[in-house]
Amino acid sequence: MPVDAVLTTRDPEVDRPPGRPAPRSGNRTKRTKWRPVKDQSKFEAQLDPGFAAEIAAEVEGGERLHQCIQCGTCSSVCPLSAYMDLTPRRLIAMTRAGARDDVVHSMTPWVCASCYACTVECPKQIPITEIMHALRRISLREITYPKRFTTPVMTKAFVDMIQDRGRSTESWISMKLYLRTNPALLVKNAAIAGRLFRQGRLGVRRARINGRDELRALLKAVSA
Amino acid sequence: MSETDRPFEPRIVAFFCTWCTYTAADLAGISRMQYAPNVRAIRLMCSGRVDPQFVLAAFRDGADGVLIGGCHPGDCHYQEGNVNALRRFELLRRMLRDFGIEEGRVRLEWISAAEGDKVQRVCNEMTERVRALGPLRLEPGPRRRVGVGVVPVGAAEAAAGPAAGEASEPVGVLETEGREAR
Amino acid sequence: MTTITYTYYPGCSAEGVGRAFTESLYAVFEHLGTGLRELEDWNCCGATAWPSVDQSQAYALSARNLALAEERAPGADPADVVASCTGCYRALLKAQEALGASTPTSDRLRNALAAIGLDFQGRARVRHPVDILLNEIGLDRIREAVVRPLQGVRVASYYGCQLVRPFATFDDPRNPTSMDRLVAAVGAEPVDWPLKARCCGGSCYCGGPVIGAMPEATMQLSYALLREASKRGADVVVTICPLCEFNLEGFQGRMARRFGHPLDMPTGFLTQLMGIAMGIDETRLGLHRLLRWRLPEAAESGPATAGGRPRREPAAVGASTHPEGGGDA
Amino acid sequence: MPEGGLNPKAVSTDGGPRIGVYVCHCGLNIAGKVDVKAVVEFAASLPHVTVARDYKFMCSDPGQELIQQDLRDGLVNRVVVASCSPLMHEATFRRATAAGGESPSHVQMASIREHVSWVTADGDDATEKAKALVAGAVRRVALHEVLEPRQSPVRPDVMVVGGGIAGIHAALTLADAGKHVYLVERETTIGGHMAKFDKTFPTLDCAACILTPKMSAVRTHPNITLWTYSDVVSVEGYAGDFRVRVRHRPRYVREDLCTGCLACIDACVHKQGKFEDEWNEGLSKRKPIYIPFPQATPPVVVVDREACIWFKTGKCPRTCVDACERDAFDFEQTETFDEVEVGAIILATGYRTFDASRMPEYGYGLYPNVYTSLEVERLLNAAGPTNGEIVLRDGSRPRTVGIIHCVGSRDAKHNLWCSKVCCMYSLKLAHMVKERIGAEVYNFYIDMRTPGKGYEEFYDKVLREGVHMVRGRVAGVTDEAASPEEEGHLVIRAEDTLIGSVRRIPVDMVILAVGIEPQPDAQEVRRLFNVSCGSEGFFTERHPKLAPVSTFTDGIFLAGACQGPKDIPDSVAQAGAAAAEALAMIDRGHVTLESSTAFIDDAACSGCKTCVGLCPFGAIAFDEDRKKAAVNEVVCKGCGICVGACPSGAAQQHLFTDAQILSEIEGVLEYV
Repeated sequence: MPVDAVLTTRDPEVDRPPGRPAPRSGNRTKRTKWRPVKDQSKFEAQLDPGFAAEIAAEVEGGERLHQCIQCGTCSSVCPLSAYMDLTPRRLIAMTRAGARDDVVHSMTPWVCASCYACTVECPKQIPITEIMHALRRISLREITYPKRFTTPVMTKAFVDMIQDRGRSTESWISMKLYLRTNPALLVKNAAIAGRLFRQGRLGVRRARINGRDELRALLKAVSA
Repeated sequence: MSETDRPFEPRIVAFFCTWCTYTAADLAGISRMQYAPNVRAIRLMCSGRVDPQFVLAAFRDGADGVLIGGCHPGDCHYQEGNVNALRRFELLRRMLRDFGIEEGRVRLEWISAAEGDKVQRVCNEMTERVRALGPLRLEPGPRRRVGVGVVPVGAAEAAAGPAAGEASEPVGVLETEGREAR
Repeated sequence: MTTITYTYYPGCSAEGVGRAFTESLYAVFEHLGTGLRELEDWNCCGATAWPSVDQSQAYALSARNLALAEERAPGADPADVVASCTGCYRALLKAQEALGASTPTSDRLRNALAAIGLDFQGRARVRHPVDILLNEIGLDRIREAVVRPLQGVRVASYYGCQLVRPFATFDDPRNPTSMDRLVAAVGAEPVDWPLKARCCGGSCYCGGPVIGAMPEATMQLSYALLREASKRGADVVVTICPLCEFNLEGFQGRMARRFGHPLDMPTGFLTQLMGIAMGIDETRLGLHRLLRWRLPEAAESGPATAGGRPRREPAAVGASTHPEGGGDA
Repeated sequence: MPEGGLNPKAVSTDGGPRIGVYVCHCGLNIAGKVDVKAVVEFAASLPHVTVARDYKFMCSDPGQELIQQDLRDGLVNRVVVASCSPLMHEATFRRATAAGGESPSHVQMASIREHVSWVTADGDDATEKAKALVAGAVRRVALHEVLEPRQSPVRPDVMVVGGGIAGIHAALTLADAGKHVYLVERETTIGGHMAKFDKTFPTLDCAACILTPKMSAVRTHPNITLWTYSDVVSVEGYAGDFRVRVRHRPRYVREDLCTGCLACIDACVHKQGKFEDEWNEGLSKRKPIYIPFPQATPPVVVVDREACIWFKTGKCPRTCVDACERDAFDFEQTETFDEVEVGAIILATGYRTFDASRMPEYGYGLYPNVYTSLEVERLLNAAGPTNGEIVLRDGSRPRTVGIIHCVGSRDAKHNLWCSKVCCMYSLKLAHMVKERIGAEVYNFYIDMRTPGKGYEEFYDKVLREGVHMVRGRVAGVTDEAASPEEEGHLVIRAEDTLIGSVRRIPVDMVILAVGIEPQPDAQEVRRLFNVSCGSEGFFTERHPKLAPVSTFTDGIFLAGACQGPKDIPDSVAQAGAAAAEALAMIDRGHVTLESSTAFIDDAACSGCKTCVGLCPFGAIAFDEDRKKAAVNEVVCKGCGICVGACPSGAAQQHLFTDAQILSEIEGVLEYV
C-alpha cells in the first residue's frame, strides 16, 4: 500500500498503538497565565568564554567536556534528571557556551546523587559526576547555591563535623540539618528516630578519632 | 624564549622504519600533534637495519639520546626485521652500560602506522627523560668524518688506510671500532 | 587452613544506621575462617560531601586511611583494605587512583602525608567484601559452610551505585552479577531485575527522606526499586550499602501511603542472608536491628542437619517487629 | 677500497658533488612556522652546496622546473628537497631529477612539514630543527650512488579477494577489459551483505534486482575464475608478480556436476530445518545440506559437516545421494589448493556489523523483540524467514517500532567512528516498516547524517510520512514498566534533547542500527597481504586523496568497506577505481622495483654466513667455492636486515649504506 494511502486512511482510534491514551481534547480546566515577556537572547557580553576551560581545569579529564556531542545519554541514564532545572546535557552545553551565571545558580549539581551512571555511560567519557562536584565547589565558593536546600547545608555541616572530630555521627548531623533547614522534620521523623535509637542504630555519643590534630594538619598541608 | 631560559635542550636521534613508525610520524604531522622539537628522525627501510654502530656514532657525534621505532611484533613489512632489532637492542644496552651511558638514553618502541599519538607521546617522554638525565658527557675522542663535510669525498678516508692510522690516535670512549673506515 | 586477616574500614554509616552490616560481616568472615581487623583510628572518607567543598582535601582524608592501612600491614603488597560501605569504597578507591598516578595532585598528597609523618607507598589496595567473598574466599568454601540452604527464597540483590560505578574493579557496571552468585551459593534463588544498580536516592542525602532533600524524588526512586523487585517475585531485597539498606527499609509505610500501593518488602544485608544460611546466631548477625526482616515459610525448613531432625527454627527474629508496619509509622 | 659501499663512479666521474637545496614553503604549511629564508641561507653555507633556493610549492610544475633548470645548467648534480614527507613526494622529485638528466637516486628529501612545521609549537625551534634535517640530507646526498631504476614485467592476471558488491564490480570491470580475474570468496556464495538486503536507499530499488544479474555475470564471464568457499593462505612475490595460494574447502558436492536443483535438500533425512541458518541471521533453521538463498552463486549446495548425520555417526541412509541425478556427491572430498600468479590484487574483504550484545543496556539477546538491523533486513526480504512479513517472534505484528541509531558507533567505549550508513538505512527501515504495516515508528538519533545524492530528499520523504524523530541517544531498553501504559512493552529511554526532557517510549519492537566494523580477521588478512591498517582494523589507503585505493604495498589495491564504512554507491565507485588502478599497472607492462637492495662487498666479506640465515626472503646465497655471500637483487626487497647484522660491514644497502646513514647522523647533530 502506498504510504500516502496509509496516512489518509488512518483512523486515530483504531490505529492508536496500545497503551497510548487518546489525545486530550482542547477543553482544559486550567488556563495558561500570561507572564511578561523578556528578552531571552544570550548576548556575548553576558557569557564567560573562559568558563568551560575553568571547569575543565578543575577536573581530571574535564577537558573532554569540549568533545560533548549533546546526545543526552547523561540525562536519560540519570535517575534524578527529571527533578533538575537543567538536565546534565544542558548543563554541559551551557558550561561550554559560557553561560556561567545560569550554571552556577542551577540546582542540578545539588540534585545529583553521585551515582556515576552518566560518567559510565557517556560515549565521550566525560567525567560528568566530577564536573557536578566542581560546580558545587564553585557554587559554595560564590554562595550561589539554593538557600535552605538541604544538600549544600548538609554538605557544610558534614564537613564541619569531620574537620572537628574526624568522623560523622548520623544523629548529630540530622539534628543540625533540621534546625538549619526545616525544624518541622524533627517532629515528623521522631517516631523512626526513636525506633532506631531502641535498635542501637542511632546513638547520642559523638564519635571522634584520636588523631584529630594530625587530621587537621593534613587538611591544612594539602590546601597549602 | 631566549637561549638563557633553556640551559639544556637534549638532542635525540631517532631511527624510524619507513613502514610503521615513520608513517606514524607523518600521521602525527597530518594530525598536527605538537611535540618536543628535540627528536630528529632518520628514515630506514626497517628497524632491522639499525646497526649498533649508528647508535654509538650518534652518541659520539653529540646526541644525548637515541630512539628506535619499528613495527609491532608480527607486523614487520619484512616478516621479522623488528625482532632482529630487538635482539640487537638488548645487546646494545649491555654495550652502553659498559660505556657508562645510562639506559634511559636509548629506547626501542613499537609504533604502528596508525599510532601518531604514540609518536607524540614517546618523543615527549623521551625528551623529558633525557632532559632529566642531563647532557651526555663523554671523554673527547677524535671525531671521524665519513661524509663530505670535512674530508674530501671518497678520497682521504679511503686512502688513509684506516686501521693503522687509528690505532695511534687517542681512543675515545665511543670509538666505533674503525668500522666505517675498513 | 591459613587464616588471612584483612584490614577493615567500616566507615561512619556501617557503625551507625548500618551497624548490622559490620556485625554480620564479622560473623560471616569468621565463620569462613577469614579475619577482619578494624583499622585503628580511621577517619571519615569524606563521602561525596567533601569533594563538593575541596577535592584535594577529600583525597587527603582517604589518603590518611590508606597510609595508616599500609603502616599496619608492613611488608604486605598489596595491603588489602576492605571497605564495606560502598560510598567509602568509592572514595577510598578514588584516592588510591589519585595517589597512584604521577600527577601534581599525587605529589601534593604525598607531601601532605609526609608533613604528618605518614607515607603512602602504593601498596594499599581497596577491596569490597563482595569481591573478597567471591574472589578470595570463593564460592566453594561458601557452599561448604552452608548448613541451611535457603531453598526457595527468591532474593533480589541490590547493588546500589558506587559498588560498580565509576570503578568496576570486579564486576560489570551495567549488569553486575557478583551478589547474585553469592546468593545462589547459599542456596537461594537470585532474581534477575533491571534496576539492580539504579540509584535508590539515598546515598547522596544520607538517609533520603529523613533529611528532607527532595523527599518526593527519593521516595519515587526507592519505591520504583521495591515495586519492581516485588513484581519480579522477590521475597527479600539484600544490599551491601548501609545507606541503601536504610533508605529501602525505613520508609515503606510512607511510600505505600504516597503511591497508594501496599508495600512490605523485607530488606537486609547480603551478609545477614549468608549468615542465616550458615547457621550463625541471629543476634551476631544483627537481625534484631532490622525493621521488617522475615524469610518465607518454605525456607524455614532447610534440609535435615545432624541427627536427621528437621530444624524448624524461625528464619528471622526481625519478623517479630514487623507487625508495627515498619519504623516510619 | 671503496668506502662503505659508496659507488666510486658517482663521485669521480663528475668531479664531486654539487648540491642544490630547494626549500618549499608549501603555501603557509611550512613557511607559516619555519623561517624559510633562514633555512636557505643556512643551506647555502653547507659544504658542497652550490645552489639554495626556496619556492612556494616545490611539487608544482614551476617548482620542479627550478630543479631541472639548475640540473641542465650544470649548477647541481645532487638535489635536496626540504618539503613534505618523502612518502608523499619522493617519487615526484625523483622523476623531476631524472627529467633534468641526473640519476633519480641523487635525490634526498628533508621532511620539514610533517616532522617540523606541523608538529612544533615554536617557530624558532621549528627553524632550527628544519636546519638540522637539511644538514643531514645534504651530507647524505653527497654520498648517494648512481642507480638505474630496475623494472620488472607485470603479469596480466588479477586476483580479487572478497565477493561482495565491491569485489563483484571490480572483477567484472577487469574481466570486461580483457584481464583474467580470480575472484576468491570465503562463503559458499558471492553477494556479501548486499544480498541479504531487501531494498537499497535512497532509490528503494530492490537489492536483488541490481545484484543478482551481476552475480550471474560473474559466474558466466569467460574471464573470471570464481572460487567460493575458498580463502587465500599465502602470498609471495611483489607488485607485478604475486604468487598466491588459495585453499578450497570441501562442500562434499562437486561444483562441476551440481545443477542446483535442490532435490537433495528435500530428500535429506532431516524433515525440518534444525540448525541455525546463518544467512537469515539465525531467524530460521536449515538442514545439514543447504543453499543460503535461491539465487546463490554458484548455485551449488553444501554439506555442513558438523551437522550431517553421515559425518557424525557414519550411519545414514544418505537419501540425498539417491536423490541426486548427477551423482554430484563426494563425501571423500578434502581441502584442495591452487596456486596462481597474478600481477595485482584487489582486497574487497568487506566488514562485519557491530555485535549488539556488547551493549547489554539495549537488551539484545535478553528481550526477544530487540532485533538488529540486519535481522530486520532479513524479515523484510521476500526470500527471508518470514517471506517479507514484519512479525515479532511470537508471530504478532508490532504496532510501535523504535529504531535506535549509532549502536556501537560514535562511542569511546566501542567504536569511535561514525559508521556512515546507519542514518540512511535506519530511515529506509522506518519507511519500509511504515509502508508494510503502518506502525508508529520512532527513530532515535544523535545527529542525522544524510550527505549523498538524493539522501536528504529521502530524509524529507520519511519525515513527510510521519516517522517520529527523537534527537537523543538511547540510554537503555527495559521491560520495567513505570506506568500502566508501559506494561507488556519494551520501554526506550532517551532524552529528547530538542524539548529538553527525558522520554520513556513504549514500543513493541526495537531495531538496533548496528554500526560497521572491520572483519574480525582483518589483522591476519593485513599481514597476509602485507598492507597496513589502523588500530581499529580498517585497511589504510596510501593517501586519502592522492591514492585512495592504493596501499603502501605496490600492486595491492582496496575496494569497499574493508577500507572504512561505505554504502553501496561508494563501494561500487571505489571498486571501479581499484580496477582502473590495476588496469593501469598491467597495461603499463612494468613496475619499478625498490632500488634500495642489498649488495655484498666481496673484498670485505669474511664468509661468516650471518646474512644468509637472516634474510627473510632467501635472497642471499653462499658461494661455497669463493666462500662469499651473494645477494640476488631480484629477490631482495631492500630491508637492510642483513646489512645491520653483517659483522664485517661487507653487506651494504643501496641508498642506505653505513656511510650515508652515518653522514646523516652527523648532519642532524652538527648544526643544532
